Amino acid sequence: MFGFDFSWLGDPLYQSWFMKGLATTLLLSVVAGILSILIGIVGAAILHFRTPFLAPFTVILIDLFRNTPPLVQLFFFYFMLSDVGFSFTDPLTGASMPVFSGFTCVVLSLCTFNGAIAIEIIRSGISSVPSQTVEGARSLGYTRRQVFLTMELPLALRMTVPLMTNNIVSIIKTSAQASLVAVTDITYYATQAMLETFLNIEVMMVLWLIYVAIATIVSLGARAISRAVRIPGYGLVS
Amino acid sequence: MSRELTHALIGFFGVIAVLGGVFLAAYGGDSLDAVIVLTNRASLLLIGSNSFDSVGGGFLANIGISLASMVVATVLGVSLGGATTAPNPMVRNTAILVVNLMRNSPWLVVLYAMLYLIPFRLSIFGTEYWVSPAAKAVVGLSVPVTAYMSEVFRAGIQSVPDGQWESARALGYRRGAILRRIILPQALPQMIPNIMTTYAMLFIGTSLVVVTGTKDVLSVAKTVIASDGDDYATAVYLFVLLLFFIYCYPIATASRAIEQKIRKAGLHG
Amino acid sequence: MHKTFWKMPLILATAVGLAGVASADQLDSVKERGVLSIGIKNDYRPFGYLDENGEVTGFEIDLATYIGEKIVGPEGEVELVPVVASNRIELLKAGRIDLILATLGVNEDRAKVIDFTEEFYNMAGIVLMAPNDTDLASWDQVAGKKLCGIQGNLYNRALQETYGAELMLFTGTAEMFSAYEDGRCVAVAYDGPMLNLKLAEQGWGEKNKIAVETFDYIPIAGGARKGEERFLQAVNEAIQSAEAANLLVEAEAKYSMGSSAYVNDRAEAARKAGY
Amino acid sequence: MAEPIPPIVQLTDVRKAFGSVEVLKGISMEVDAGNVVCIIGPSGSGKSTVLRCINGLVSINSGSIRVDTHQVETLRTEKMLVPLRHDVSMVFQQYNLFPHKTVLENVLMAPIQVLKRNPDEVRSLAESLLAKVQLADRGDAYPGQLSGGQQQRVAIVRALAMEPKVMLFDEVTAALDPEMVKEVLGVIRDLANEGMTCILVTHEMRFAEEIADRVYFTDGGIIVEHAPPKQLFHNPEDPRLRAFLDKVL
Repeated sequence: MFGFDFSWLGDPLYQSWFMKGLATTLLLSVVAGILSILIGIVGAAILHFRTPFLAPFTVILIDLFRNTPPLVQLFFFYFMLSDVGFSFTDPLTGASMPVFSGFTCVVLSLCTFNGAIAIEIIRSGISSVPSQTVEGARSLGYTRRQVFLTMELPLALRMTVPLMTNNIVSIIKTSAQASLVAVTDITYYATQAMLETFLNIEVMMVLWLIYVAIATIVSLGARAISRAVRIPGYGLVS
Repeated sequence: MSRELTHALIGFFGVIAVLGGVFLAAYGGDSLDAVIVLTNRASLLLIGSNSFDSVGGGFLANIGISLASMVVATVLGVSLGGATTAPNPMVRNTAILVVNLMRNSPWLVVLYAMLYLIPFRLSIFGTEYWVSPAAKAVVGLSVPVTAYMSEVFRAGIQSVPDGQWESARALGYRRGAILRRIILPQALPQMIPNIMTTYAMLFIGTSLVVVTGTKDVLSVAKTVIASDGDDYATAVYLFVLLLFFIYCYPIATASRAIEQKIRKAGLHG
Repeated sequence: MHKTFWKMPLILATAVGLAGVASADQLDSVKERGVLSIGIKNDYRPFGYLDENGEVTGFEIDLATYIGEKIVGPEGEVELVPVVASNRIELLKAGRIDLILATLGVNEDRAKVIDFTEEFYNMAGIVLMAPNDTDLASWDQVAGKKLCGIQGNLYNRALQETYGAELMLFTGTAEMFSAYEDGRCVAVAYDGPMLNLKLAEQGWGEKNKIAVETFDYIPIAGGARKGEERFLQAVNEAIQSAEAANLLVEAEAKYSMGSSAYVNDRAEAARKAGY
Repeated sequence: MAEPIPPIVQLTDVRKAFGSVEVLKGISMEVDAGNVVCIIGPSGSGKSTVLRCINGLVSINSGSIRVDTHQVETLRTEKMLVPLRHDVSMVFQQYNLFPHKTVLENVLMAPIQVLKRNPDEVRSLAESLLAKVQLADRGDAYPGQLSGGQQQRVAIVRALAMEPKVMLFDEVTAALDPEMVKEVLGVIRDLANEGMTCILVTHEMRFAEEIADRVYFTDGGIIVEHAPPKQLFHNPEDPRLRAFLDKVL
């Protein structure tokens, strides 16, 4: 068809490469996705309570990580952190090793960029909780902390499901940069397959389809979650 | 000075201070040497050539590629966004499907794919064209950004009340004229912050064109590191982070300020 | 508005339909344009790298300039396009470059998709660079060990499948050396000339050594698109003429590569053949 | 005896469904030139849909609508609808002025851009119409700077500038504060007295009684009863109409 050659898809070697790579990509996305939500919650709480010292520092970190490319952040973490002291000495061999593996660095770069975005998403959710709700709870004797944990945060999390989904999909897509620091995700193996088969277009098309499929499944799943947790009469933050 | 501006300045100088702190922590007593290396390579990183009298790439290439992609994505995004609100269900559903496909594509893979999908030499109507890696990067970046822009336009169009459509139709205007004369003039100011945010995101994405073989800032950075030695890699990457931050931060901050202004005007008007 | 949208794919389809890689004889079209595009390395000492002024220089760069002048003449232009191992063949096939002069090793798989020019250098294939106190002494010991390398290198598959090494492959040498220095891998498995030159750098030679020598020497040649007989012949003549003029012998000295019998012998042979 | 003049608007057994919901279940109605007709009824009874069908904003499923010489159900494209829009103008509950244009521009736009009329002529027409509704001095203001009543008067002027044969009013006072209702109704009264054919959907029963030549009562997508206002308001026959009037009067 159109002169394309997809026979390599039948080769068990390439099949096993793609499966191994897919597993890594999914693991990367799940770990970074969960962490980014946790970062979002903690960061939003710090900003919400205007925690001294931590709050301005969080603001600066958000500004830094949101406005620089995750790829450069990744290179920085991967190549530089050991230079500024993040390394340990292997007790067996006596060799100096970086604290963070390539996998960890990729997760780190996804967490900084998309975590910063997650903080802003949860914050926007909190700010769209009606002030009457908060006033009502306060007048019933709830402390600020209780109001945050029992009212504002749960409401914010539910209202921001669509935005959070976009952020998770963005993590899945951005995780492809793992291949550039020799982390064996699906893009890495695809590149290897491309170099062996010389069938660049075909391999890239398959790779593209796989990512679109994962992202679409996640989007559809999130839409179901969003419907399930939706509070009648409450809008969504977009 | 307004509170917003104060906050923006704290963020701006705070980040620069953080980057500077990392720089000093990494180099300690050798900081001056690293600064000298950076100074020598600054023109290469900024404009891709050794002196400031010619331009060959570097950070300027990222700016150029981002602007060109933005133009392409805006033109295509308007058409596609219009199509997602079209009355004809077949046109509408096709457009929505296309937008979702484009949105869910990873930028890096799209860039790789464009590298191989687009031939390097095209002959169109008998004239031969060289398709430079930069042109491919523009096409590749335009794919996801077109989807984002079409969403921005769709949201903007939908932010105008239905009554505007109805009264314009009652006055005898047709769909195209209503969009052009009535809807877009009202929707555009609403879209500006989203357009700016999308542009900032696109600009951050230009870091990925390193895989296309363009002389962008990251490719130059890698070459500089290969030539000057690994010792100065931290300095070079910090410099690149700084460049991206200085360019993107004002855009992001301004877009948020405009958004707040529009929201306030909406509450009072 | 949706009407314009429908026109777009149509226009694109028309453009793509009318497009195609030009099929005229390559030598004629290169001469006609007056531009010869050569894919070179710019991060690979001593074959092609940036000097202090940021100009690309090196063993293969000298050869590229010579060949270019032979083919497009002194008025013509030689466009040097930086390539890496993982994209050079694709760039050639797609017509972005006319010739590869980028440490291209000759092998059968590649010969299926491109034509090799005359071989002009004999490179120590893969060698292993490791810290001075390494236990690694032979290729049989690399099984299960993490080795840093470059995507698209000829020996990657052999290292993985024959010797069972665990490879971490990067797109550029800068990243490869960084990762090694940071301790992400126990050794670097890469082309001999480059690693030897790296050891000559300050700070590297004291701590590291070539732990395992190559199991294979590999001839280096240029690469051209398949089936362009006349172009290939012109390039081959230019290479031999360069050899006869001692260009490569001098380049070896100039870029501190030592003096190899291979290059000297080829220069002799070229002169005998009347170039 | 003179040949009777045919009604200027004539609806025959008009049916319309939105998806599976049938909103109009066979509406027939006649309006003579120069007459004022009011449509009353509970909300959701399809009153506004009738108006939207008359000027082609909503296409109908079956039946026929004739306005003057236009057979509305045959006009399938926006382009074919333009001559109809020239003859039938509409004023909306929410005014729907274009917020990014001044009052004068709102009035001038459509006659110049859609009807391709001479700008100078339109301008003098617009100015005299604005003067008639006591807004001559607000031509350069933006809609956002006007009160609701003023905006609605501008909307009426905008509709009149198309020089229509029929005017449709869709609950034009429903969004107004009580003190502004009067100024808008006054404008409509003047129009009716000048002989403009008007069809109003309204909740202002007293106004309907005073101004209408005939009143239609709709409920559940059909016309339950229609009669001259005195008879309809004071001698209602159908129990549904009686219940409705008990509630609103």
